[in-house]
Amino acid sequence: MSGEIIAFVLLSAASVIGALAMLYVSKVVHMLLSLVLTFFSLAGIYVLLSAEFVAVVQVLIYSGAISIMMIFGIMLTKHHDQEKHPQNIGRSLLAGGGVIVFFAAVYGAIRKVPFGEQATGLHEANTEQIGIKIFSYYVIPFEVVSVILLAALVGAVVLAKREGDDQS
Amino acid sequence: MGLLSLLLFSPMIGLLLISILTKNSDHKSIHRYAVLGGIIPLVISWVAYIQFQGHNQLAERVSWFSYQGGQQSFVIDYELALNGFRLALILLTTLIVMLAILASVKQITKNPRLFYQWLFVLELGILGVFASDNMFLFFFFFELTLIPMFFLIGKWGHVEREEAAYKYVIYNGLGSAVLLIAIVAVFAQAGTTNFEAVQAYMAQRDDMAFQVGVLIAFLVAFGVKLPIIPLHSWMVSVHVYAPPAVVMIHAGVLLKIGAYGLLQFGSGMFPDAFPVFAVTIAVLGLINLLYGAFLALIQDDLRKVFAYASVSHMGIILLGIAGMNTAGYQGAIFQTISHGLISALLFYLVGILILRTGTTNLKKLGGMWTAAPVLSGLFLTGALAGLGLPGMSGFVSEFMAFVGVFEQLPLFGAVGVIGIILTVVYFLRAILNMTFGDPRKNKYEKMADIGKGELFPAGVLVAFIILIGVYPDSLSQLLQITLETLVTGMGG
Amino acid sequence: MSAVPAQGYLILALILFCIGLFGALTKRNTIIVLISIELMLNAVNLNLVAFSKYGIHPNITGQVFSLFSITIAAAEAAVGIAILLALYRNRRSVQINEMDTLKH
Amino acid sequence: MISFAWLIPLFPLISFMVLILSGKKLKNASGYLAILLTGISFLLTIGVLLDLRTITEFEVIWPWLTVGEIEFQAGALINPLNGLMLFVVSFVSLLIHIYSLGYMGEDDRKSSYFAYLSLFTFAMLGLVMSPNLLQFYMFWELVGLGSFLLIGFYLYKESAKKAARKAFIMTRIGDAGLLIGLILLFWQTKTLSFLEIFQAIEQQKLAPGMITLIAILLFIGAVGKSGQFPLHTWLPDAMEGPTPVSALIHAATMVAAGVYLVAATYPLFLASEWALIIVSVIGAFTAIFAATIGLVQDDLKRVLAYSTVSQLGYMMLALGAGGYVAGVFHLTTHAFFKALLFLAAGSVIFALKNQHIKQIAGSGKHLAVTKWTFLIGTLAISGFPLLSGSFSKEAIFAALLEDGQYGLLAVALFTAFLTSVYMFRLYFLVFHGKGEDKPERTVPLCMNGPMVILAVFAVIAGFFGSQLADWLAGGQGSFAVLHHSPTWLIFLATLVSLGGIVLAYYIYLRKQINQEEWKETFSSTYTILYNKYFIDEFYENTILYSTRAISYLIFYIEKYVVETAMAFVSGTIKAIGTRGSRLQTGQVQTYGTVALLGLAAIVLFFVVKGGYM
Repeated sequence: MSGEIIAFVLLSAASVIGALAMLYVSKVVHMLLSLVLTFFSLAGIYVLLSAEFVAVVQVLIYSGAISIMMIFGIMLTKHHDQEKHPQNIGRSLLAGGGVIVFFAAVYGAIRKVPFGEQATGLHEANTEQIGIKIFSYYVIPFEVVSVILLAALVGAVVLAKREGDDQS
Repeated sequence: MGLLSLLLFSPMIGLLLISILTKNSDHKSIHRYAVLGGIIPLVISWVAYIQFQGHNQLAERVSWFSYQGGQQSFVIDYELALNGFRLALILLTTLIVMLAILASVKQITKNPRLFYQWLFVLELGILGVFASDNMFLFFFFFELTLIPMFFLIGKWGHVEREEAAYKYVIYNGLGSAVLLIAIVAVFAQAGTTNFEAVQAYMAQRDDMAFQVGVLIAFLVAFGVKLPIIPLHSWMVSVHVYAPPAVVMIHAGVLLKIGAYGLLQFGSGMFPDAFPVFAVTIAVLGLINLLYGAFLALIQDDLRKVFAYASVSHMGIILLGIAGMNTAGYQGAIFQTISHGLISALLFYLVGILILRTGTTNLKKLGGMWTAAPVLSGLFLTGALAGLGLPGMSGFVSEFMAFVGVFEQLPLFGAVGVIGIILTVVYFLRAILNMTFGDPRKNKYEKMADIGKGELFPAGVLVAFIILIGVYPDSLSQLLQITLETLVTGMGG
Repeated sequence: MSAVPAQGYLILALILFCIGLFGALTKRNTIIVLISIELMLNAVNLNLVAFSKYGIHPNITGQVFSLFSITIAAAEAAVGIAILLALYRNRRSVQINEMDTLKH
Repeated sequence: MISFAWLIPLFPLISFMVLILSGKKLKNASGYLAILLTGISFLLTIGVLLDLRTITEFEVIWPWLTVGEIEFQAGALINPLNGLMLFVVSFVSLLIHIYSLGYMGEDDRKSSYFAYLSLFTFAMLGLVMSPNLLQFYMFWELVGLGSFLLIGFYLYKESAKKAARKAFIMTRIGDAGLLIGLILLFWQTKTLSFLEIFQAIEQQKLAPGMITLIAILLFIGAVGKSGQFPLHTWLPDAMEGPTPVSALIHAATMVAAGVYLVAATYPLFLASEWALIIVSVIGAFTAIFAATIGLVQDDLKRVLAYSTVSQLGYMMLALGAGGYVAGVFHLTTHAFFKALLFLAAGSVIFALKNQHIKQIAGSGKHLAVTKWTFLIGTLAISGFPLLSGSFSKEAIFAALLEDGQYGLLAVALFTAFLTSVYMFRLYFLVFHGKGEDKPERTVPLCMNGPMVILAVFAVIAGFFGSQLADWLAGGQGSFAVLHHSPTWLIFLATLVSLGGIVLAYYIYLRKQINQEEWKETFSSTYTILYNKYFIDEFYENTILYSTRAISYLIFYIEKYVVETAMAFVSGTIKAIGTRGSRLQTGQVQTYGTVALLGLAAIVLFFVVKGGYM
């Protein structure tokens, strides 16, 4: 059993546990924190997949920015909120059933998918490779994404602004 | 864009013309534009008629999409084609819509702009139904007629208009659902929806059970439209509560989609299986004929009398179809056209009557002839045409339908002739009660007769009714080739 | 070198996606719903990255796209939170089952 | 000239169209226009008749309606029978147009009247020259339309409305039989042309049973049109129309169309023994049945109407007994004297404004021309020797004797006796008596003229019997034979006729036999006769009642069964709607769940089926 497998097992266990904890803890903040665990372990898995840059971005954006933002969201709203068990049990059962069917079907599919050889050169100068790809081949998508980010920024500001602020 | 597409989409011109006007523009100009918009399809349809006379065919085809599924390819194209029957129905449509617009000029005062917009959409739908050469387009346009009618009934009708509109939509919606299932079933089998291609496929596949099953579905779907008893109650309420101008189109053209569909889908696509239904259709036809006639006998509302008269007349179409021979089919087609003209005439007159008296209750009307001889005379003319007086179109169609049904099912024909007697009874009862009798009993003693301008549409309809009645070959020449294909497809 | 099969990563991604989906459909706090969606996006990213290494044509493009997707996710989270705040100001609640304006 | 025969009906048609389209603008000119155009038709007819002496048969046809390989045709067929009918129709019609000029002089719907009259003339002329049964049927119906319009001419009268409707419906019942018959015939012979049908019958292409069936069905049509029992009730009611109309339509022409139908399709009837028997029995029964009713009626026109019914029965009787010529002969003579009687009655009504014979009570004697012409008509119809009626009746008796129908012969003789009784009752009551009422108007020349002309024809028409037989034989062949009676039969017929006159004389003029006493003694018989055997009431209570009952039955089916089904359908749909709208919670998560379930279902389907189909 190589170290990679051990690492994979540990990291994936952590991420699944984090996700499941999100489902079953009762305090909203705890849910959020358990997901942060998931995000971190996913970053680790990215490293296993020779995607160091993505792993770092994952930590920065998910575990950092988004989680912080969510926490702000919770703080600004009802931060003492407790998630009781969902009252709409029927719907939960339905959703659960649907999810299980979906899971089973896709699982079956995954088992059948044939895979080729794994890439070898990805971890060498990973960031550089990504940079070259983005700034040569994917320039336009990159620019479009920047525009979207800008739009999202402006939109978020406008939406979050108090309505009375227009006058002042 | 070919002539057919031009014809098909010509109501859009009217629609655009009306839409350009603002909401506040005065009713007069709206009506004027609507009349203009109605003339355009009329003219184009006659151009198509002349073209058709030259070549005896008129078709258009644009590939739309196709895909592979298994070993079969599935094709749906934009296909328009005319044959004599369709052309006759298209001419009828453009004429009656035009006349309905003329009738609306006085009768529609509430938001005429929207009214005409819906009317043109309706015309587009009807033209599409009759011009399309495959089931897919047919269904598309078939559905397209549903929505405008709903609003035309629900918004501009009388008394229980909304109830009537909902009945209309529920029944026809269910009918369409059945139709769609059948169409999809055929499409999945044949991989095409083109009428001729499906016929060729079915002839070569020779799967009787499937064909019979699909035919039952078609019978139900078009039975709603025609309507076949007991699926008729929506139609009666539409006749009674829709505005007369709309009923002109409804009774004049829309009901004909049922007859057209039965012929085109039944005998046009399943010539081998269709004769299985001869007796069924004959029985249904008889029931329609007698049921409608008996009910028309005791109605107190003129519009109800005419509504049940329509039910009864549809029975003759069914009887003709049940004949499963040239004479029967031709009778059914003639009856389609003829009943279109006659019911348009009758409801046009009903519209005028409502303008004068505000009622169609036979108990309140009487002795009208003294005050309004021309209107009464026209009512009588319409009734006589309806009861199949020779020299008018109704007789020719009834005669041929009966000739057709007598070949194989003489007993049904003989019973059906009883219906003809009843037709006389109820038509005369209604019309004579209204027009004859003591003028002092007439509460509307001072009612104005039909005006000069109003005379024109009625005159046109009467002229066509008499033309077909006196010289039926004018219409039957147009139909011969169509009939040949319909009948020879059935193996003689 | 590695013995972890590609399927392992995909199944992990699938598990996370399903948990996210379930959370998004059943959780009552809007913020948690939002974050469940983030979890689903993360699962997708994992797929992308896994394919970038084990796909039929292993390629760096997978990683590039996961970057794009993370960016969009961030933007989405930001707008989501903004909407949430605006909503909270109006309704004093973040309970998703109280938000049924679609019905009316 | 004969090749233009098809033009004959067109002139009245033009007249009709001009008059109906011009409305009331033409006023008095309308009558003259109609007379002019009918006159042209009459002249053409004369021309055609002259040609017919050499050409016995002429047919011109055009395609009218193509049905696949079948072609229905329209056109004109002129043979001796048709030529004779053309003459009778156009001649009587012309005279009645002229007469109407006076009779309808003051009516402000005069142009409508003449329009209808022209329409009728057109239809009747078209009818008698039809080359095939289809065209025959069409004009047959159009004739009915003309009759309907004219009966209902006084449309403000409730009774006119009812009479018109009744006439149309009753004849339509007969027409239904005719229609069935002709369609059956069509499928048997693949043609409707008279000539081809006769050929087919000659070649014995039809099964005997089928021939009988078809003949009976055609006869039902004739029964309806000619007012034979049991469809006779419309004819007396039809007297609601203006009197000239009664003369033209309900005496001379249209009602004779039924007889003409039997005559025109005579080979068909000859081929079936049963059909002939039915025709003669119905004819005989109608003849005596109507005659008995005619005995007691008090309305001038109604008596004449029942007399018409009775005489038509005679004609049918003759045809049924193989007396082809006798039937047609009686049709012709009857057209003249019955038209004459009606016109004379019209003059009485015109002048006295009264048509109840007991109220008139002899006031008719102030109208000299009317009185004498009416007397001639009465004598003719009673079979007074040497007048037309005696010849044609005698031909009928002869035919019956020849055929060996002794029972029917007895009935016919007794009917002849009754005929002269009720006709002279009419004559004595109207023209002899106190006569207190002075005429309000004088009868103008345009009314007297036609009456005199008809009177002349009523006298002389009888002498042409054998010429008529030769004439008809030219076209039809073997069966056109005029039977001659043995002397004893002529003697008997004359005796019967005179006996009737004498009896009427003693009862109504000399009053030696008290009719009131008779009324007392046979009160129940009198009531039955006066009420026309309660046939109308019988129909009212059986057919009409049951029709209405069926209607209401269906009405309740409609109301409860169909409407319930309707309510069920719309209820189901509404229920689905309500249920469905509960899904519409407005909660995004629910929608998401439903979407997920859909996705799961599709994915599952794919997994299980391994793809589409």
